[in-house]
Amino acid sequence: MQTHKAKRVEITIESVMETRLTTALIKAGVTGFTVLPVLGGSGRSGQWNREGQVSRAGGMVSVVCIIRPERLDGLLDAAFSMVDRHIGLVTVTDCEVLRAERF
Amino acid sequence: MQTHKAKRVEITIESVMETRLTTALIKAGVTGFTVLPVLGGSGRSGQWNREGQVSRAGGMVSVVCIIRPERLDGLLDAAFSMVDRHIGLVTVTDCEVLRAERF
Amino acid sequence: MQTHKAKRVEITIESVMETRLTTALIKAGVTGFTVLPVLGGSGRSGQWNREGQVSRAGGMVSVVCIIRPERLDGLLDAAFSMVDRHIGLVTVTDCEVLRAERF
Amino acid sequence: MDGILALAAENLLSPIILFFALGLLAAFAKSDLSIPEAIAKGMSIYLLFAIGFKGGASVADHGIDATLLMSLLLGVILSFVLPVIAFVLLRGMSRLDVTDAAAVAAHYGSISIVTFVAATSVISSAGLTSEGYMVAVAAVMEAPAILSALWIIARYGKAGAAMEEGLMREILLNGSIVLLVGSFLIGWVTGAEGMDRIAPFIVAPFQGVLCLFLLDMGLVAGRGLRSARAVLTPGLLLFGVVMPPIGAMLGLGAGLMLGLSTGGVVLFMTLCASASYIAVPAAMRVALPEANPSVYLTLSLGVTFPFNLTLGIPLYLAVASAVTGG
Amino acid sequence: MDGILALAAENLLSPIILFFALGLLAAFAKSDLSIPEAIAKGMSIYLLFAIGFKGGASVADHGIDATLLMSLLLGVILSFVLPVIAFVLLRGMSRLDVTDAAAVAAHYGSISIVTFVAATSVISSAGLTSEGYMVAVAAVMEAPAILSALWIIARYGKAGAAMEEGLMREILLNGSIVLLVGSFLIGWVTGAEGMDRIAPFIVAPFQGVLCLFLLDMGLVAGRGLRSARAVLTPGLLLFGVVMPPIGAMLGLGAGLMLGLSTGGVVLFMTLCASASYIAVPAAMRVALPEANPSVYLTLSLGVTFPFNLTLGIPLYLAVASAVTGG
Amino acid sequence: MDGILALAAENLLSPIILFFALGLLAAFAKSDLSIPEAIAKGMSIYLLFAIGFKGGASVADHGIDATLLMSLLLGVILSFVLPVIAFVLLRGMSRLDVTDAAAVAAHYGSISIVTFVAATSVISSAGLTSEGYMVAVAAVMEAPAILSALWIIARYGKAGAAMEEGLMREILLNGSIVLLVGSFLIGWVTGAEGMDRIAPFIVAPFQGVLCLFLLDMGLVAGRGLRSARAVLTPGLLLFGVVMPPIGAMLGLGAGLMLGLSTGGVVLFMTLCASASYIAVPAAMRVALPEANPSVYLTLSLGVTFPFNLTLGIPLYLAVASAVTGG
Ligand SMILES: Nc1ncnc2c1ncn2[C@@H]1O[C@H](COP(=O)(O)O)[C@@H](O)[C@H]1O
Ligand SMILES: Nc1ncnc2c1ncn2[C@@H]1O[C@H](COP(=O)(O)O)[C@@H](O)[C@H]1O
Ligand SMILES: Nc1ncnc2c1ncn2[C@@H]1O[C@H](COP(=O)(O)O)[C@@H](O)[C@H]1O
Ligand code: NA
Ligand code: NA
Ligand code: NA
Repeated sequence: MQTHKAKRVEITIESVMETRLTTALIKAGVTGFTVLPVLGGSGRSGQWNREGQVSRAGGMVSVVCIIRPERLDGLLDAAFSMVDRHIGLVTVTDCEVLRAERF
Repeated sequence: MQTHKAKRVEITIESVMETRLTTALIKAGVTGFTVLPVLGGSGRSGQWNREGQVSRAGGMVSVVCIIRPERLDGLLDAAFSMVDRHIGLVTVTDCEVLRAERF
Repeated sequence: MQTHKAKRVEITIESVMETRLTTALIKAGVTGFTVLPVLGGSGRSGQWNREGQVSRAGGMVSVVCIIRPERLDGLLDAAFSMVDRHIGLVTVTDCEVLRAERF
Repeated sequence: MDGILALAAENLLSPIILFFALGLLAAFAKSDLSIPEAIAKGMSIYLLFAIGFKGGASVADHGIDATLLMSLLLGVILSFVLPVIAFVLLRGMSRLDVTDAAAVAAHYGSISIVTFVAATSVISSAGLTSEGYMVAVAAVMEAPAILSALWIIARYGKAGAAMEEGLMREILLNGSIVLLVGSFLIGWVTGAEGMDRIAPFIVAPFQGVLCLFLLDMGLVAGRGLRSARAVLTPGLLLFGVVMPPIGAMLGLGAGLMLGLSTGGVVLFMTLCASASYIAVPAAMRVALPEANPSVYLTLSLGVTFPFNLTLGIPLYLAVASAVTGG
Repeated sequence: MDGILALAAENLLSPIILFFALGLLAAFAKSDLSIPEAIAKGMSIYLLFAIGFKGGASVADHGIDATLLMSLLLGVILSFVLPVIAFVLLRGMSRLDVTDAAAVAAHYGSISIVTFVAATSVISSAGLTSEGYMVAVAAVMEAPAILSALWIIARYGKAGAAMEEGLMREILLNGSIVLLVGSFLIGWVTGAEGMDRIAPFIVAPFQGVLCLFLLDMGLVAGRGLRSARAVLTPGLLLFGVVMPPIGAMLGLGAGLMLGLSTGGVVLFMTLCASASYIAVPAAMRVALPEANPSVYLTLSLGVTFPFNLTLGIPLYLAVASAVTGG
Repeated sequence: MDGILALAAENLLSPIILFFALGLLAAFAKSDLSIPEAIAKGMSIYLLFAIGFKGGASVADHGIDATLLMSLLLGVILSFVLPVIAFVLLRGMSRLDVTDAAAVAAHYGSISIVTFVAATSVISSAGLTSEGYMVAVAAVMEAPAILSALWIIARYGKAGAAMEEGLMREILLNGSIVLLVGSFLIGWVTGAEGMDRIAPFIVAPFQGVLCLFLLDMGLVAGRGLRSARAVLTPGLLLFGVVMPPIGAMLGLGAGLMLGLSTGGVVLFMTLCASASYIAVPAAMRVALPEANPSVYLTLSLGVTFPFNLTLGIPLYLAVASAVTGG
């Protein structure tokens, strides 16, 4: 089956920033993304867990974005401007996709 | 530690199609898969969010499948026949696994 | 934008082992991880589904860990000692990260 | 006429309508108010459980009515027929293609159980009762419309809309139907004694849960309307408020033919007037993935549901009262 | 004998049993009916909270019984002893290896709090009361069986089943025990006054919530049975319905020795007869990951739980009534 | 003095406090007891819905009070002023930098609706009533403190704390405020009739739900304290128990000036004394991501919330009773 090279960008960020991030991504020309829930985690700012958050402020989500390689830089700039002051993580992986016309 | 080359296939698809997809995967000889929840997303058919679905029809899941490289084509054919008419996304990444005898 | 090579390790394991795994990871020098929920799956020990678990024993989670390549072996040893007797899956993918100073 | 207006006004100021309106407003204002998915699903399970059980217990109480079977049969027939009327109207009033029009038609042949619940609450406020088995009529009216729509497509549309193997079984055994019918039968079997045991759970707090549930419905409908208003052409909008009274007229005829109580007639009218937004959309995603979900969801949930809730039900009640003299 | 049958029949037609059966049927018929995980967990929290608090309030009301401590002690001893009996039976009746047999045995030494709740509901329907502290007995019987099973393995099985550091603490402080015991103590401390405040939440709606909870249990048990029926050899199946009455007989002896009320004896019998499917499976996944979960879960949840719910509890009630003359 | 102690003791032995303590203990003991996130959010929706509706219905019942508007105004002013006091204290008592101190200050100017709910429950146990519109006062006091804190930073801190576009709207329309105010208005509009319909849902089970909710709060506060005790310097700890009474004194002044009932004065004191842990932390993560969340969450949820719940509220009640002679 015919596949096409693409980049898979995964941005883990505080829930409270989700809308701001996705708005920035759309502005940066991203055509789609998928948001995954995150149960908990650990990092420099300590360990946390979704069960046991009273606050909307707690919690993170993971935003996955598949894009053509040539659009990577624009996306990373947009993502970086978000995670810069905030807690968050950005990873990029090479991948292949079916139906490249969709990206 | 000894690792082995494999492919990580991630299929994001409407929840209502989940059982059909996994049945097709099993028929295509897949030995295992993992289903992850999806909170929301955006694409050509607009933006959506899990909280705020009355309908079973709403919502998507992400099915992750680790397979030996030589089985990739069979799996992609099975996956493609599912996402063809439906909303959905298929990505393939190279990865390494421990305990290759399990795949 | 400047990115840095890293490894993305994904360990799918029974929920009941989550704390033991993350404790082992921290002991192995991992500086952070993210825990994702898993809805269901299928493997050699059969098919299962989160809705329809009475038991805490049921259910799995997926622990994602981004590390510098040189730390991979220590992490895999720690992970392997956990999944060895237990149900579980370990995959490793190459990736790039922003802000490498954090890992 | 005055009576209708008074009735409509009273209905509009009931807590359930006001909470629905609060949800709509919060969605339009882009508030982040939301009910967790699990809680919303939990409340809908509660409502189905309660309404089913109460229906069954009421049948146990009043005995089987000779018209029970006839009501079920008429319900099935109407669910088959309504999509055809809806399809014809849609092709005339809008520019939807055959697939989209058939998909929308399926929704209007089927029913909305929450609209039904709201109607039971309105008729009981008006001091009326109804036949307990109307719950069973609601259940049998869920699925036939889907078959109708697929038949329409097979007849007028492109090929490829064949009924997928297993889909019919899936529709008939979907969770809502199983829970509603199961609770109905259990309520019937255990009767007054069973009712005594669980009444504090399913009777007293019912209205309160319904308020919260409608708050969520308002949020969902409002968000849907906001993001999908582009699909709402004037023709479609008109269809969304014209089709319910047409359905209701057929329901009125059926109810009178069966000799139902005034309350029962109102419920039959409401069933025919309401449009599905749970079972049918799911079936359409499987059987007709080409049909555009924002069209059918926006119409049934964003237009017809609020219409029935606010104006429709009081109207049906007024008409039924006038006609039956009840 | 007639009395037992009448009792069993009446029990079989109670809403809680019928909803359990509805869940089983829906699962067998592959309906997609399901209760969200969070709601199911929420209901189990409610049940533990309510049953614990009511037990404590009842102790506050009736005063501390001289037999309280003795009951706790006997409970612990029985939880240690029952796995040994179960293990011997299993090795005789089935072809399970030492590890699997010990894992199953641990489940039968421990208890199922939902079975206990169902029994309290049956005895109160029969007009009986029971000692409030039976809730505390239930709590102390959860864990010892796990130690027993690990000892069996250390003695008869391969090495490697050492008690992992921290596991015992985890078992003793698992959420269910903490909530049950905590609510019991708070009910005790706040007594009738506390009860007055929260009775409308924990008493009146209790039976209704229990119905929904058992619906979920039926769904889960049914899905488990469907996917794991292969592991159910005739020998295992037999064990699943023979072990409960054996346990119940020991519980009867203990209850009589302690001089408990008829209701209390029934509850003690039920505790001994029931098998865990929450705390013990979790502990087994950590301590004995080699043991096959589908064996122990299918047996305790798919066979013994329904057996106790439908036939077991009325049987224990009949026997206890006959023996105590209550 | 004796009266205060008796009151505090009685309060400490009420079920809601004991369940909060159970949660704290379970967290300290590292039990895995937890309430699913969706259930916790569901319960907080229930509490806001109930408290808002009851407040509105009570306003409908007693008529609009001339002091309603003045109360709202004073609430807004206090919410603006309190952060300044808190900021000055913090800079004196602790070594927090300007950003962290301003972030903490914002929490203490805003309010905790659960503390408010607990106070209504204490005053009603004491046989007192209060002005229904205190709920509205609570709502208007949520947001101003955030502006205050941002102003402090703009004045004394580094640049970069500009109010992000859209944030103010987000704060004013956050789910809690919309639900609370919406329910209040609906309660007001539907009055006694609406209340009759949903009272069995929002009145009778209220205390029971509050117990479970406080159990969860105890778990969360306990886990927060365990993992963040390092940030709690003696100075901060002292601030966490000294600031509430200071706030309460201002609230007392306001309440007396307005001529509120004794119950109303207690509620005003409680609002001023309580610190936000839902709305403000979320706003701070957006507006001041540099501020350390473990400092402000640990202080408001781990120190001030338990202080108010156990000692603070009875103290405010005693003082208000003494001063108003109520
Ligand atoms: N190395 C890592 N691998 C995976 N996730 C991480 C890693 N570091 C941080 N995270 C995630 O990012 C969140 C915030 O990290 P931090 O800013 O370091 O506290 C953590 O709670 C984790 O969910
Ligand atoms: N480029 C993308 N990257 C990640 N997820 C995507 C992307 N495009 C679409 N999706 C996901 O697939 C769903 C359907 O996409 P579409 O069919 O384009 O509407 C979206 O709601 C997203 O969850
Ligand atoms: N090939 C695979 N790809 C993705 N996930 C898998 C795979 N095999 C197993 N899993 C996951 O690991 C769990 C346990 O696998 P197993 O030990 O083979 O029963 C399954 O329930 C799946 O969630
Ligand atoms: Na209809
Ligand atoms: Na037992
Ligand atoms: Na305050």
